[in-house]
Amino acid sequence: MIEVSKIRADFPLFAQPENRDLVYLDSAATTHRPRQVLEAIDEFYRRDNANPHRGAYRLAERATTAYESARSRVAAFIGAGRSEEVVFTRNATEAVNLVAWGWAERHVREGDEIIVTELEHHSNLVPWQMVAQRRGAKLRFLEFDQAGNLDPVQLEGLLSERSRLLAITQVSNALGTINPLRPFIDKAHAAGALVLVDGAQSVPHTAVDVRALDADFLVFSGHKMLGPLGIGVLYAKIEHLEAMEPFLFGGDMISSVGYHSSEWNDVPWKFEAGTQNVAGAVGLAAAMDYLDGIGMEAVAEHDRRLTRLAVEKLAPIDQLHLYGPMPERGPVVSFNLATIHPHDLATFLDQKGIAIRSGHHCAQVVMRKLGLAATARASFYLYNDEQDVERLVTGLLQAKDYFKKWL
Amino acid sequence: MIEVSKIRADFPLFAQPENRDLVYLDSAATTHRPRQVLEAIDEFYRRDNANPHRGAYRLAERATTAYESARSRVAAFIGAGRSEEVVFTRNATEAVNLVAWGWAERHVREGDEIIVTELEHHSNLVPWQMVAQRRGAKLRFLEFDQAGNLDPVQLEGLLSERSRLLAITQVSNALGTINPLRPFIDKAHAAGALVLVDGAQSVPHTAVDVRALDADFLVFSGHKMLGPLGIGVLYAKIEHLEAMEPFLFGGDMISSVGYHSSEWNDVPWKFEAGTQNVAGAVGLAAAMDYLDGIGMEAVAEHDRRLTRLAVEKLAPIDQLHLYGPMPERGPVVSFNLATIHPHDLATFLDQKGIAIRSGHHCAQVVMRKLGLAATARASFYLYNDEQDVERLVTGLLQAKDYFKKWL
Amino acid sequence: MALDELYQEVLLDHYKQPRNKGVLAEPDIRLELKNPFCGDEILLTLKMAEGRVAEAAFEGHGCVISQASASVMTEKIKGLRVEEVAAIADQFTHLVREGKYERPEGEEFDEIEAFAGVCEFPTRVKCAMLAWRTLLQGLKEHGGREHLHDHHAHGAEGETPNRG
Amino acid sequence: MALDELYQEVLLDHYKQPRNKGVLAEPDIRLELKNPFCGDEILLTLKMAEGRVAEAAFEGHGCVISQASASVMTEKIKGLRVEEVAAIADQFTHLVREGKYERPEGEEFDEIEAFAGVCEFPTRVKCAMLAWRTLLQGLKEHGGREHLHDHHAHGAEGETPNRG
Ligand SMILES: Cc1ncc(COP(=O)(O)O)c(C=O)c1O
Ligand SMILES: Cc1ncc(COP(=O)(O)O)c(C=O)c1O
Repeated sequence: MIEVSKIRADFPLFAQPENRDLVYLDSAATTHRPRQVLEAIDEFYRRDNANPHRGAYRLAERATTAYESARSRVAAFIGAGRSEEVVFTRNATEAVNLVAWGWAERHVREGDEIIVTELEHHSNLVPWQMVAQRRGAKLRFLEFDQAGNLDPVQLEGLLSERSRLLAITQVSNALGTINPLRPFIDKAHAAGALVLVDGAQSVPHTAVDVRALDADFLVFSGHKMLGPLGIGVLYAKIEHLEAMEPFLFGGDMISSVGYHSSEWNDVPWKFEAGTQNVAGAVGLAAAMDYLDGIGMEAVAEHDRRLTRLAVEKLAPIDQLHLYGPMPERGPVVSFNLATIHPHDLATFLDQKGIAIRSGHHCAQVVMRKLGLAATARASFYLYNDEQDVERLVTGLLQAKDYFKKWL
Repeated sequence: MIEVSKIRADFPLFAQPENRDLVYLDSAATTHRPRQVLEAIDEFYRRDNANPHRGAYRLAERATTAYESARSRVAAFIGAGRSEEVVFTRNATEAVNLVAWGWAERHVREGDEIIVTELEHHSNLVPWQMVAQRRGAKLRFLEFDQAGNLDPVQLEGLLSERSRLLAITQVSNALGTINPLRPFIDKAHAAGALVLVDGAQSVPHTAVDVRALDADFLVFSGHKMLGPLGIGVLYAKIEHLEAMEPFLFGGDMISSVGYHSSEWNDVPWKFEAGTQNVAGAVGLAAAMDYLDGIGMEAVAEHDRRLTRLAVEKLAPIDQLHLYGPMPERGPVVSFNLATIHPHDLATFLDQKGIAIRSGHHCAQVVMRKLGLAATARASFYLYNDEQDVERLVTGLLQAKDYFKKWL
Repeated sequence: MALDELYQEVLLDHYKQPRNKGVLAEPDIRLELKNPFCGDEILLTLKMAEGRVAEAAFEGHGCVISQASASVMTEKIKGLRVEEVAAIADQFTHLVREGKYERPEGEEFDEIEAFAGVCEFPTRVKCAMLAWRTLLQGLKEHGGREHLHDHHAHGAEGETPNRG
Repeated sequence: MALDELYQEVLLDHYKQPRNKGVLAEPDIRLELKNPFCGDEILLTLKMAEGRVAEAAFEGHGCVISQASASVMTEKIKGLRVEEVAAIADQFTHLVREGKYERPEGEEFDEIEAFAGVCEFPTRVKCAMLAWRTLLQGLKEHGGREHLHDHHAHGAEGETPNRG
């Protein structure tokens, strides 16, 4: 079991005077970083910094090694067969766009269909809207039910020989839905479609094995898993990477440049144009070391336990509406309290030192479907504990009292 | 005048045991960072970290303020009229690609022409090759002369009513050529073409004022100016930004998302998809503070002095061939020594603790034109001093001796 | 408590009984804006007469701050000339951003000053400004100037998931 | 001095008098590879006979390491079966990456072992490997397998700046 007090001691942000009282319940938006990650970044800049792949001197070699070792670290963390299957991007969003421009632009034709789920974050929806528009393809939606769950049988009804891709999140950032991916992926594959898994909310919280999943593409962000901002990952099966075109040109992604035409470098480098965020990659690798040091099983169990507790404590509150599947879900609890607008609720809780998210969570289709404009959302990670849940509950009760006359 | 020993004391990398003896002459590839920048990054993560623009709590507000203040800082540094004209990107390369996808894809038509100079880095050439190919447009090259200079009169010959864009570097990373931009920009504007200035090698070394230049677009990278990796800038006149489409979709760049279509956020945010590198932006702002603390005039003068000294000392070495304009140039000295391949030279110098760059410097058109496969390149910045130049000269003489029998 | 500075009685009144809620028929100005960071929306309709705001109404949903702000605004601008509206909007912006405010004559400004507490809650400034931003943009467009907001419309909103 | 480990006499000999330099006419295998990080190029041509390398030649430019490596390689692989070539290539890779090397019988491996010093210079491993990578890829393609290297060709090389 995770000893939260020991873990919190690793996170300098919680030790700052201005954050002493902070109950941080917005890790689904971004996490904080343990000193081990900050030190890895700093250490890179202080010792090994240079432009990788470019210099024939030792410092450059150290930078190259740092960068490529980080790639191998990421590959190992997600169970990729080879490190060349890992492309570093700016964030999960860019990783989806890389698949949209690099793969879909070549392989999706007029009349083809792309299936996305109604649960998707805008980052795994809007790029497909644009592909559909550019290519004359059709978007089809896998709908979620009352509880926020998807049904593999419904997927069967959507799949056809026109299906090119299924874009599906492993865990919904808005409702917490955990999609058991294998049946969805198998059905998509059986119909000849590829599958892109949005791992932004799953990779940080649970062991993900791309080969066990048989995912064609997996995207996630470093900053949601204790890593730095400015680094994300696209995993893709090597054969798909090799069938993709780059969409960012210049710098290291070429092997040869003439006046009017150029040749590309090998994968994955051909997708990494210009000087890359080496410190970001190094920091992400350090975050993975940190998580593995605790054990992803322990992390998952901790998150599960806190989430279950939160659902248990929130559900009985009068006029509190919980959204999403019960009780098993990712560490995300979306709700509304009476008719208090989530912003007003968030401002109130903030005054009590409790940071929650309010809004559409970049999932407006989910909101639309639920007939909501916004929800309040609390999300948990390994530095949260039972007390944080207690403080949230107390805060909510106080808020209800405070806004009584506004209702 | 710059006191280099005081400056070097700010750079932790030079204090590391493994780098004690280091003469770092590859700042044109990437620079090191003063502790002020590293501390700003660290401080952000330790105190203000959150996902900006997204939370209604104070921590998120601090993150938003940090990010948007960095944008204003950048705007001030380059003389932009308003901070909305600054888009954060991953690096200079991505910034060029944003103009290629966002602007050129809409405004360049079949038969139109894009003028690039033969001096361009691949990052300011390959994106235009691809635009030309996609749009059925033609690339025209502004050639450099024997000395490595461009001629505004030659530009006149290339300009026509078909000209849409001139892509021109302010300082060449391969030859050091400083292009006096105003006449080029004025002529391009007179013909109705816009101008993209590659400031990757100029913004770090000299005061650049986008309004004085009347540049339509300016790109540069943080890591070449003491800032972090993973952050770059596109400056664009607001009217051009507003006439541009985003090419990365998802996350914060939208204002509203439906099932099949979406609406974009305002500029510049509509170009910043997904969670941004806030720490990177904060670090870049700190780098600008650091540079302004010294004074860009002083930095420029220091670089000029060292470069002049290097040219003076290298020119007389027997069988040493210097490339590029003399003596005025950016802080970049490209050369070959006898028939020693630049890689072999770089390995030799590295053994003496001297880090130079060898290769084509991502400027294969320059190499081709000069009939070379590669050059050795030494580049300078504010932490270099006369001693570094002396060590380089001594190292070169030793190299010539060592490789005598190989020639 | 600082919260009470934000949630003043004046706002409560407007929030619970919004003035000018609805959509005017045949408006001279009609503009919908969204707060991209939270999804709050407002639809503003205005009728103009001789360079003055003759009627104003708003429709939308959002938090206390955005709704009360819209309600107060529609009341305050009625009968004013465009320049006067711009001046108040300017004052309001200063008020919610910096807490500073050059109070013009007249008690009709009491209700505007009730938003002074917003400046202590920077994340809520956008909520307070949404209605006013919509207003200013609507007036600008009405004045024949170009669209400021780059509406990227490549389809209709509000569709069902699997049309066609 | 470590440098002497890298720049051994054997390499000097091959660098100054490269063996099998040139381009074979009507080759069975013809492949050009570039080291994307430095621009070094090699054009390898091979003639095959009965599953063996009958003739090998290289053309190109580059540093001491890449040129000497290509020269030594073209000598060593002549007469060998494809599997034997692959085995040597494997050994060579280990050698220049890790300095480890299971020495097969025969003094013809002396010249290969002269590249042992490369492993101390990780930035130069790519130089040593360029010829061998080209060889392996050429053999693979010859064996009917698919292209490994994604050559993105959207035009001809070596043009003048302002054609047409
Ligand atoms: C002139 C010039 N332009 C563009 C770039 C690309 O910069 P980055 O690799 O940071 O994208 C560089 C740096 O290599 C450069 O020197
Ligand atoms: C499910 C999901 N997908 C994608 C993203 C986008 O991640 P990023 O903003 O790091 O690109 C997020 C985070 O907001 C998310 O929760």
